[in-house]
Amino acid sequence: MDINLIIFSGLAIVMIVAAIFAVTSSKIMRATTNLLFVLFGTAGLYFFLHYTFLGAVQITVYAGGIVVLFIFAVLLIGKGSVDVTQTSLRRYLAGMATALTGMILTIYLIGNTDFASDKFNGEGVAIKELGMALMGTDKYNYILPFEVMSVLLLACTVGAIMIARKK
Amino acid sequence: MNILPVFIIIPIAMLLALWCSRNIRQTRAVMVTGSTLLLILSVYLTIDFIQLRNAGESADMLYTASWSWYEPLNIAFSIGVDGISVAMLLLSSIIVFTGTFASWRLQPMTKEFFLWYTLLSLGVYGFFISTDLFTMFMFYETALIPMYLLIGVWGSGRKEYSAMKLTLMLMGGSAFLLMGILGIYFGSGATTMNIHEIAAMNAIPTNIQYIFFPLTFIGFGVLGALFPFHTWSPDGHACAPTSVSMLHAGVLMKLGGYGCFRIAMYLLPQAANDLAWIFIILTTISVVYGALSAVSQTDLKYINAYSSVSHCGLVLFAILMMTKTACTGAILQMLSHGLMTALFFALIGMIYGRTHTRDIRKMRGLMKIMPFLAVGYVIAGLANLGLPGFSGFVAEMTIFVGAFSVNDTFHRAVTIIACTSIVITAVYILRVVGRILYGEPDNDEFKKLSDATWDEKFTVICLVVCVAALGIAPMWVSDLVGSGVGSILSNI
Amino acid sequence: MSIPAEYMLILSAVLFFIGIFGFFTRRNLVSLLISTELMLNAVDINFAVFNAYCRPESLEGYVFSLFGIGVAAAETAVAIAIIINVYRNFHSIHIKRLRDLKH
Amino acid sequence: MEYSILILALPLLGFLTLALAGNRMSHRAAGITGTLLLLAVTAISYFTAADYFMAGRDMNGVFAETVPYNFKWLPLGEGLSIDMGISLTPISAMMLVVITTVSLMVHIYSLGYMKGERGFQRYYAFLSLFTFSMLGLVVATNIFQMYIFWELVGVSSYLLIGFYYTKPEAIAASKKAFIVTRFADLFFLIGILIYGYYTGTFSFTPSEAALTGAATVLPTALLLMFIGGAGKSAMFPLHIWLPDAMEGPTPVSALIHAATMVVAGVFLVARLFNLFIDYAPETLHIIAYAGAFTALYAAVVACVQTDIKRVLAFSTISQISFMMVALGVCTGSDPHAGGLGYMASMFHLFTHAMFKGLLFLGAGAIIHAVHSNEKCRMGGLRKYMPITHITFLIACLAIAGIPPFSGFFSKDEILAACYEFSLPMGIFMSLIAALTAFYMFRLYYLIFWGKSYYETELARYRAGEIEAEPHKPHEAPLTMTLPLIILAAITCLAGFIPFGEFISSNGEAYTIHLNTKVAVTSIMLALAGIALATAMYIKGESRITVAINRTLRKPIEAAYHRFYMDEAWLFVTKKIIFNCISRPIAWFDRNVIDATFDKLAKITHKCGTFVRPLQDGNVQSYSIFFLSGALLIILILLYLI
Repeated sequence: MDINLIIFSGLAIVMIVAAIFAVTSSKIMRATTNLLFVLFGTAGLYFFLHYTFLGAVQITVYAGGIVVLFIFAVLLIGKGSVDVTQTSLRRYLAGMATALTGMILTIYLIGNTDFASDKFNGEGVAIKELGMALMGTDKYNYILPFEVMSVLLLACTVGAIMIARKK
Repeated sequence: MNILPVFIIIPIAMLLALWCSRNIRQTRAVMVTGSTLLLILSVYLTIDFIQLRNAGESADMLYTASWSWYEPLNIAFSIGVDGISVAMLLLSSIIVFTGTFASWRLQPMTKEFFLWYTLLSLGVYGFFISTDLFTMFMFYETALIPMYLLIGVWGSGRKEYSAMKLTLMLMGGSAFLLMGILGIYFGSGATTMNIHEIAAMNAIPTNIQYIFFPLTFIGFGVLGALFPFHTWSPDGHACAPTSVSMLHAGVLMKLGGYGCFRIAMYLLPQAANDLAWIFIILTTISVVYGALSAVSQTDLKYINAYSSVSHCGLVLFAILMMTKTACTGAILQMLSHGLMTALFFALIGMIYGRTHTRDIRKMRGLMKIMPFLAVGYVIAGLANLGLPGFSGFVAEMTIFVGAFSVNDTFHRAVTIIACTSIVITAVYILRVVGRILYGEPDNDEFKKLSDATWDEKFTVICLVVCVAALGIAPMWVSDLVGSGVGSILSNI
Repeated sequence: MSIPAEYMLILSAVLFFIGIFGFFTRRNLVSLLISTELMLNAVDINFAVFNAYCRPESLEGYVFSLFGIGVAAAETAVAIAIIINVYRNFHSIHIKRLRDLKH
Repeated sequence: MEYSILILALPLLGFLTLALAGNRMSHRAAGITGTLLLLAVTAISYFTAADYFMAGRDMNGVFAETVPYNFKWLPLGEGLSIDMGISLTPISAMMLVVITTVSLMVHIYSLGYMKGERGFQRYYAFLSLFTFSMLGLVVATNIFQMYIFWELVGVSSYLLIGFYYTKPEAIAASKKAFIVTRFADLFFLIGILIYGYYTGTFSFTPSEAALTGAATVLPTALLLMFIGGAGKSAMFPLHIWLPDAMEGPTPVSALIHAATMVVAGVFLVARLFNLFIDYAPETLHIIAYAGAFTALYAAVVACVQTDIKRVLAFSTISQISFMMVALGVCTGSDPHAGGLGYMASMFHLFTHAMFKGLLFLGAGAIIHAVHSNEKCRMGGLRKYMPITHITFLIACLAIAGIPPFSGFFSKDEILAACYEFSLPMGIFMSLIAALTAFYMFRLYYLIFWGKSYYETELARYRAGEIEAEPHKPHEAPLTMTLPLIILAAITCLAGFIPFGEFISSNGEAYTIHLNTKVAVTSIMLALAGIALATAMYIKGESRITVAINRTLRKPIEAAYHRFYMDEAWLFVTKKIIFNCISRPIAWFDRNVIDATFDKLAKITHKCGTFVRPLQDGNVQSYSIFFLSGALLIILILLYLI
């Protein structure tokens, strides 16, 4: 058995369990922590793909930034951070059923589809290449989205401040 | 120059002018000018039409024209009139004209009232001049919708309920109608929505006709107060303001009969022949049932509404007999009922405006208090129960003679049953007259009430003159509609 | 020897539907946000996986994931700002109480 | 005879003038306008009749039908059309004379009788309308025109009976009259429809071929038309409106319920006589039996009524039935062989119109004098009202059938016709004639003889038993007595008119000859009736009367209540039709049909309420539905692919 597969399986199990805890835990702090595990796991997956830069971004932005935001939010909210009332059983079951159906269906589809996914070369992406692509103006270059992203982030920052600001 | 579009242009101009009018004087001026113009126009049209016919114009439809306005679905604004539509246009003009005077003192929001009122008449005129299925349906809807607001806002009693009920039931009818129209259009495989061209093709398969004839007939029949789809009529009429009742009973209910004849029967002839018996039974029930219900009502407007059910039932009844005489009678009955009911509702409105009750048990001796209105009421009553010399008699007799000439036991039997309505009509009319007009006035408050004002007198006199004119000289109308009826019947 | 792409895809699908389940059943705004993050994350994984396995020579999936992370960050920032504000006004972030916008 | 249009035009003009401008006229002006117009109409009618009869017989020895006017009023397609016009036949000429004469008398009489009444102008307007419609009825060129005017007659009588519109009884009576006759008219209409369809025309005289084709349905059609006639002519059981109609002003009763409207049914049958004889002799006999029964019924009821106008009303019913019987007993169209009844009937119609008009007008004068209809307020009036007394007596003798008054001659012909038909019928009718003499003289004695109510009251007043001085009866003014005198004169002389010269069943001249046996019998019976009445009532109610009253209390009570016919009708109309049909239908309409639609609306509303939670604004729910939907679609697609 391939060592990669074993690591992957371990990672997958951790991620799934953490995700389940993340959505079922009644304490938000715990949920956030579990989310953090999932995010780390995702970064691990990126490493598997040799997308190291992506993995790094995942860890810094997601795990480092977003989760911190969550934690701040939870701290600020305080007692509201406990999800006291559980949803009604009916909706619980409905949600469960829908999600399971969807999941099974998707897995079924994935299993039955030929993605022509045999071109994996394990080389990853060179940072230079990535930098050229992000800043380039040619075909398959992403200067415009990149700039739009930056504007968006700016807008979000300003917006978040505006919203959260006390009157 | 085709003058028919003027029937649309004038109401639109009126709408604009009303929109701009600043006070009640201007509003009234616009209404009087507009409705007078319409009246003059329809009188001119009638005369011109008769002259053209006398000059030998033998086409089914005169003044025809067509403008395409939505090519992909072959929808066109095609217009044209035959004797029936001319008569109906004349009727509408008279009612719109008198209705204006009947709501002379209407408060509040006079301008808005007249806006909707004009929109309603726009729909009516448009319906009568159109020869295109879709355009007809569009105008039909235009005529129905303002009804909701007119009753719901300016009505009395349980107005919201009644307005809602009326609108819903009529809209239900429209839904059937729309299905019917689509069925006709697609069933015939036509590349036009013009009814005459569809009729000329005569290409609708019989089994499709069987489905869509009932739909179309019921669709229009709801408006024509076909049993058992008539229950909007009592409530709707009872709550509607005077001129709306007039217009509704006088003209709008005629749209039903007209549509049944012009669309349902004309375009779906085989089904009409084969399925007529079902509707004959229903209409016979309408006729007798409406009259019997009227006997035990205590609200003046309910009595009249049920009476309308009975009389409009007679219209549909006659149409279904499919003889020329009966159908001519049906058109005469539409005219006659339109005028008489308008007169009745006008009078009831005027009486109600004074006594603030329509309960016949609470009124007595009005003859002494308001002689003009009372005499008008007696005349309307006598006209309604078919007194010779008024229009009702002519129409009913034509219908009965025509219906009786269908030579089989079923038709004979239903004709005789329908005949009994003339006795029942006498009962409920005389009951009301005896109850509220005769006797000594016993309510002291009523003794102070005044008689009709000039505008009310004008309304009543206009209508009485029309009713009497139609009753004394029916031959010209009968000739006028005869040709139209003939050409439609030849297709059935 | 690499892991088959399907495994990755299945993993991401499972994560996605867990996120969906959470979104359906949780009653707390922050929990909803967490579920959303899970779903976004699953999507990012898919982008990366498809890029790596199907078209390794190009960068679309990669860049998309990158942007996805950026957008997620922005969205979370705004969302949390809103949540805090809501909490300040309602003293709760329980969605059942937040019905003022409905009417 | 183009001028004959004036016969219809003038009364109509009178009606329109008085109806539209009446309120601006003084009473006097209105009355005089109406009367003068009618005078002109009367003159023209007389002239027309004279002209018609003077024109002489045609080659067949009959007075041919003359049609000065006829135009198509309303074409009905398929060859049928309703025509309007003026047609003169012997009987319509005769009717013109009768109607205008009686109407003129009533017009003049009303000048005095109605003086000072509220709505005087309206009264004259209605009289003109009535005269117009009645004249239109008799000159009708076809059955449909007749029906049209028939309806107009109904309406104008409705208006006249309900003239005192503040009196509840008058309102009820007018309503009843209209509805009952309308009910009968329904049958008339159906009869006309059948007739029109099968013969292809509304004419009174369709072609031979058309008649042969319609021979099978003619009896039905004619019977139905007769029912219509029975309604107007107050035949049992449709007679109930007539006694009540006495609520109208008395001159109106004289005009409508004695001389004109009520004979419309007789006129109808007479106008259709040829059809009856040729195609439906059986129907004629039905008419005869119906008439005979009505005659008996009405005569019996008349014997015990206390309201003098009611007595006259029932006497009218009885006399009309005589005319009907006379028509009904005809078996052929030759007056010498079975057709005598036709002439007799018309003759009786003529004489009866005069003397019954006289009786009613006399009764009006009496009521005018004592201000009551009840016999107990009368008695001994002969001293106070000599002219009325004499004229009333003449009329009573005429109706009782005493020569030389007109009633004798006409009634004798009727009885002769009855004997010709069958002996039982003859005897039956003779007995009713005797009964007629009895009740008329009972009435006469009760009014003019016996103890005077006025004197009794006066005595009591003098003795201080009552406060108010009683009103002294007085003779009527000249406007009222003049018509009485004229009618009395006609009644005395009319019997000697050679009526058969003008009118007979086949149109040929027929010389009236008295059948001695019948005449003697009927005179004896009439005298016996009068003698009995004299014995019983000359001094008020004698001991015999009281004794009879006591022994026959139950039957008399029943007869007084007209054998409960009104109650029976009331039961049918009120209880059955109104309460058991109309009410339930109204209820059904509100609570079943309407409720169904309301329920539909409610169900729609319920459905709306049911699906409303799906749109509750909860994003979670939305998303569940969204996802489920999407999954469903995917599943379906998968299944399809």
